[in-house]
Amino acid sequence: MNTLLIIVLAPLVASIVAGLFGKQVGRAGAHWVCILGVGLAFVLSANVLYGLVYGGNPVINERVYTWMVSDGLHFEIGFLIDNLSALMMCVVTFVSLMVHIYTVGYMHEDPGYQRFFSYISLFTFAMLMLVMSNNFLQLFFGWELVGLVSYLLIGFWYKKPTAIHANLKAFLVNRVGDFGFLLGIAGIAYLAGTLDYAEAFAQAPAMADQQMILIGDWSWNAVTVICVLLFIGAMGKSAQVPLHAWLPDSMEGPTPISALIHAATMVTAGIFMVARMSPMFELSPAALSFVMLIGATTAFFMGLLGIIQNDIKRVVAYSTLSQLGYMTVALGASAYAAGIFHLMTHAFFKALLFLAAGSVIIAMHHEQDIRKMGGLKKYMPVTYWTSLIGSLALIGFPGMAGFYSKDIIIEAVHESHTWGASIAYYSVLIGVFITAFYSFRMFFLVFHGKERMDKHTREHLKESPWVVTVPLVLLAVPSVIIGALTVKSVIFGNFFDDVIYVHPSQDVIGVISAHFHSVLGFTANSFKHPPVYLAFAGVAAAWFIYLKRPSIADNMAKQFSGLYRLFENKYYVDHFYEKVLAAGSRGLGHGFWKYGDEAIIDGAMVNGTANTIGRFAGWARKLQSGYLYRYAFAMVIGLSGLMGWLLFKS
Amino acid sequence: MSSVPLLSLLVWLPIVGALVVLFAAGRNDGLARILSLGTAVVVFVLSLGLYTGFDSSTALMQFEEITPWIAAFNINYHLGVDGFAVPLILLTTFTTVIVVIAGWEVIQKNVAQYMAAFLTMTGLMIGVFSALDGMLFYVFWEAMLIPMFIIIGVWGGPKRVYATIKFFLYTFLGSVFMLVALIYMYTKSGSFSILDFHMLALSSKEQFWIFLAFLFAFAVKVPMFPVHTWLPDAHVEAPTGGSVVLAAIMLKMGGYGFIRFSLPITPDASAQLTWLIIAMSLIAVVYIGFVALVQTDMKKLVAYSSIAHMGCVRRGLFFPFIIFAKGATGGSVLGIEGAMVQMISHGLISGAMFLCIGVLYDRMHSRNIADYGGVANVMPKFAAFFVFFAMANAGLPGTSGFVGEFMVILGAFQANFWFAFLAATTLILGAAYMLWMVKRVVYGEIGNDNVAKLVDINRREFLMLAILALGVLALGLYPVPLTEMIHASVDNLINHISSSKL
Amino acid sequence: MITTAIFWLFALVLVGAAIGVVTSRNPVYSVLYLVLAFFNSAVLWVLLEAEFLGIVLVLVYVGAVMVLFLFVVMMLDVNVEKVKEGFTRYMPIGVFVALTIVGQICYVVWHKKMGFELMVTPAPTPEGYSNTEAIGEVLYTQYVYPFELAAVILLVAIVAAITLTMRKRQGLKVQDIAAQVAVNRNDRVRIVSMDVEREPSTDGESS
Amino acid sequence: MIGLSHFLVLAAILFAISVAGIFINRKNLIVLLMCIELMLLAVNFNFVALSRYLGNIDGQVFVFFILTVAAAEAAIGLAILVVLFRSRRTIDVDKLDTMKG
Repeated sequence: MNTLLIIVLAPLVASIVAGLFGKQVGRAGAHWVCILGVGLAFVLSANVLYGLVYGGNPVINERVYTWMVSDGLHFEIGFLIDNLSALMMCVVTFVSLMVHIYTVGYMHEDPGYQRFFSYISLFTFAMLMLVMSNNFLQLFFGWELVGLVSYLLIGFWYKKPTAIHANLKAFLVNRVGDFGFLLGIAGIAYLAGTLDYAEAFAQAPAMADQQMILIGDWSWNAVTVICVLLFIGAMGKSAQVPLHAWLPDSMEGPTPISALIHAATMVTAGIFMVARMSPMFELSPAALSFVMLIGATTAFFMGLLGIIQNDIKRVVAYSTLSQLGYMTVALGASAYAAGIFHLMTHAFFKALLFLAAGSVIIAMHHEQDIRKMGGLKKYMPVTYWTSLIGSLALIGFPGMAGFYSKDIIIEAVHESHTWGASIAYYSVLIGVFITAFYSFRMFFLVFHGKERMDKHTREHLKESPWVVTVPLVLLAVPSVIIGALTVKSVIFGNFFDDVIYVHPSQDVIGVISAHFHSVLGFTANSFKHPPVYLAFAGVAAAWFIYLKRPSIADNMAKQFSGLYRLFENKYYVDHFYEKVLAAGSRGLGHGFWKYGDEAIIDGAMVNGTANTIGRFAGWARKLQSGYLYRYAFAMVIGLSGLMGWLLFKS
Repeated sequence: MSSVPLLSLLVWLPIVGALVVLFAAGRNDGLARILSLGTAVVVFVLSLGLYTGFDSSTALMQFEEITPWIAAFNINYHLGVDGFAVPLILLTTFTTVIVVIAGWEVIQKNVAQYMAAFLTMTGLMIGVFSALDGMLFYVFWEAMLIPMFIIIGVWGGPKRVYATIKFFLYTFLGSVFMLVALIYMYTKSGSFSILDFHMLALSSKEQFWIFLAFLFAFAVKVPMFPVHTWLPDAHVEAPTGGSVVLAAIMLKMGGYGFIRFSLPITPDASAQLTWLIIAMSLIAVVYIGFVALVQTDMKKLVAYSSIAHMGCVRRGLFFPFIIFAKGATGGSVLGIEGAMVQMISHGLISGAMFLCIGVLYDRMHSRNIADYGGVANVMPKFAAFFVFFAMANAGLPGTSGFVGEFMVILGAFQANFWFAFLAATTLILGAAYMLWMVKRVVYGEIGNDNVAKLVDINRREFLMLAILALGVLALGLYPVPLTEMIHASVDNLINHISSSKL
Repeated sequence: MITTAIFWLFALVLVGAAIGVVTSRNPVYSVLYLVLAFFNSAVLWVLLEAEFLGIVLVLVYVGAVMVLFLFVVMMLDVNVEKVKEGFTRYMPIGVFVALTIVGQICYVVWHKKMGFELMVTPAPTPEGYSNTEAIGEVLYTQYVYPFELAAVILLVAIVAAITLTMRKRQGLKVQDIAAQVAVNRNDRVRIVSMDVEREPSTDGESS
Repeated sequence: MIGLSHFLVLAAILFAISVAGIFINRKNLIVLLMCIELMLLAVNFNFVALSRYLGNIDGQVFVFFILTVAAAEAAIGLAILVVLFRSRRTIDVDKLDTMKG
């Protein structure tokens, strides 16, 4: 228990020290305290995982303190440490530690150095709270807190208009997701009467029969409603279509952030959450289909956009979107383990790619346009080789980390019978080609070919300092081996047996594992299936178009100008959000304010009453003409009227 | 219970203090400030006695004091508190300290009078929260308007006359109906005691009209759509301290009124008219949210956000009736407790927001969002607080703003999915208008030369914002002390209102 | 039957005179019509055996008040032509209201019959009965305080009328007796201390 | 036979004529004052007649007081009129609207 508290609190304390006492501890003090804090968390997390997997330690499910009790509902802060959360803890703290070290080099000239360290340590804390939670309340806490840190970090360079636009957008889009998520939690509290995972899941089968009346007599299966709501939260955080728009923009933040938050950890929170909720999702095929279709859409269409991006970070960002789509597809196919596995491998190689991109950006003096790069291979060997490893891992080159996870997902979707599985299968299959194409397009444009940068930049090109390259190398290692090393136990072993519940009829992993004999055999076997060839084809196509015959690219852009424009404008989704939703809200607000509040309520009702009284008084004032005889008339007429009334009354 | 008449002391000490400040230090500004701060702190410390001496296991009134006042009409000077009143009284005394600190250097004109007005108001507001006699309540309720009227009217902005008159007429109109209801119930029961009113048997028609009369009074205070328009005007024109008290405490009176009067006295009418309140508050969430989005004046924006947040309080208080109508009770406690927590939390957060805007206004003399930009460059400490409170206002978990809203949404889901759905849109809208403002005010390049000349907050400002920030965090991370205190009272109230009076 | 004849005669003249008051173009004629109306009324009052009031009406009203009216009318130079402007314009409403009132009262008197028809004409008072004495007996006993009050009202009216109309003309030389009486020595004599003049030799005796 | 009703109706006619007079005369304050006198006369008529028919002398005392007050009123009214004329050179009722609210 104390170990767990230290894991969580070490980054928090480090964050507070760096944030509130940044001036006192200085720059070096700030980064040391944060690195130590996160390092401690990593070491202890690794220990916890080791203890669970090899030491035979029992699953921990403990309460730290009771946050509140109301209406019989216990709101608690507590930890649930099983294989899933321990794995996540290790991934989070490891990537975070790498990013911390990398940041020392990447940010060393920035005036907000301490602030930055404080933020990323705070993020580590929040992410740990999220993954270690044993109840929905704390999950939501962590969920929102990572959103907050993400907001702060995207807007880290708060003078940049694009950055502060992006962070607002990110937060709001995430809020839309959180909106669904919160409703989902409320639904669980309603149906299960508890917010504790274990208790809620225990009641899940009972909930499966309940209906929830939405409008009139139109009722839905309660679990489906809740799962869809929860998944909306995941869509926000994990940037699934249509709540994906914030992620490419979030690249306005510093590169370490893109690596840590917007590639490796935070965006995968949605995947983690769905995997965590597997006992609920399994009960609702409709929700699973929904998940799978959303994932397939994201995987395919966002990958396409990666092809035409010219900003080095955006290419990686779109590939992240696409890979998140893969994970989501896996969840939809009930292959939760595959999703989590891909999450883990992706965390390593995507962080690696981002950090490598950052390294390139440092060398290029913060130039991010790949059209102005080229031939960097000879200047930056470490970055080159690590990037190559990252890219190969990403496209699923046999033997690399990404290969196993991605291949299993594709297999799983192939085996799945969930409604929509065939569409998803073709989406992810073509997605492999696209992934390979854009990854190597970027790779070739950056590291090979003509040197298109200006002279001044070229003269200053050099390999990044060790604080940058060491994390690259440290991340490259797992990017290569982690897949082969762990695939057997994580996917085909019993690693997730106690954590993830899969309905026997949907157990696609079980189907695949029937064919699994050894890692080597699996690798060899993959050559019988199309994905590997598609990946090679993608690389070859990229090589041909961008290195061999660069003119083809331009021709194609002209040939398919309509399509090109569609891609360039990101399917006009951002336009829709900005022009229709944002502007519409403002217009609506303006209308309500000017017409509702000012014209109707204040104008007609409030001041209107006052004016009516004033007008009436003005009219009555005229009676007070000052002519005595008129008063006399009034009296006389009144008198005769009164008399008449008295007379005729009886 | 205790031999010291603590409540009387809390009510009258600030008023006596105000008189002392007024007469002893009428011309000496420094002395006036110190005396006021002293009084405020003493009152706050005394009010802590309520917390320590409070027995949270019972819903009975505590610290009761009763003396005949106007014997002919059976009107008593009857004070007492339960779990609903104590947190609000603590909030009041706490806010007073903050307000006195906030006005320290800012107010240069008639300092003693300014401070005296606030102290008087504190006493009267504590009176409202602790009165158990209908007539006494009414007297405090009305008297409280006077200092506020003076504060806005004397130390307010350029359009203060319009704002004060609007404020006064709105609230006064509402409370006149309340008086009628009180007198009617007196004729029925022969007593003005609120506790007797609770037990008073009323026919459904009587309840209907009494409920409407109270609704008028409280809806204006809360303020409920569509009688909310006085609030933005009053806020904009009020001095910072006035805005803080207005937002932090005065708005809570409406909520408190619902809890103390409407719900227990007319449970059947409340159930009957719940749809109205809920509909209005749901309209308010969306409507007010959109209106807040386009405000160009920071204070107006926060004022509108206050309206939206108080809408959450109303929902929390009234949707239990929908749950009762389904024959269940689960979730109703969440609603009412959530409403209470939301009131306290909103007191802290909106107060802090207004203080932040006050800090900017003191330096630039503008509340216009367009006049700012890039404040973070020159005022980093301030920016941190500003972003923090904006986030708290948008209901970020870990801050107090989340707790109440969370409870209410959780409870509302048990009443009806769509209530929860619409209520939860506040998550999006609240974040949208707060953060858009943050973006335009705090972030970006330095907007203009005036911004470039800004200096960061001084120690006094840091102190008051830090205290509030700690309060907001503490309540967000560990709300148990608060919820424990109101538990018994909520249970009692639920018991009371879930059974029909007919 | 003679009383009937008298009543009708004087009543008709009275009504005619009243119409004359409101319709004549010249205010002087109006006043004279009014005088006529008062005379007729006085006769009718005598018919009702209110001799004292009849006499008082003639003496006080015709003798004093109407003369006052006449004075004022003649004193003020009123443009006769303009005075009657709008006469016809307001005629219809005037006549309408008048007829309404008459109709209403007639309705009360004749239609509703509030017991008026039962009031038979009382017998004439016996010989030696003095109406004046009867009034005096009540007036100085039962109504003595109102009587005093009436006297005060008259006094106030006199004072008021005088104050209102009194005019202080500028430049008029008037003795202010109060000021004369209130004078004291210091207002008139001033003692000045001054130095003794030099040149004693030529002073006094030489002239 | 002349009865009470004759006198009452006569008084009513007098009263109505004076009311009409007030309506009709817009330009001359003096005529208005005279109309008021006429009205009082009509009222007095009622008092006298009823006093006679009810055999109660109090009515006549009342008339006596009315005459007193009417005289006072006429005196003051005329005085005001004179002052008014002096300051405004007119007694046109339509121009006397300084009391306008």
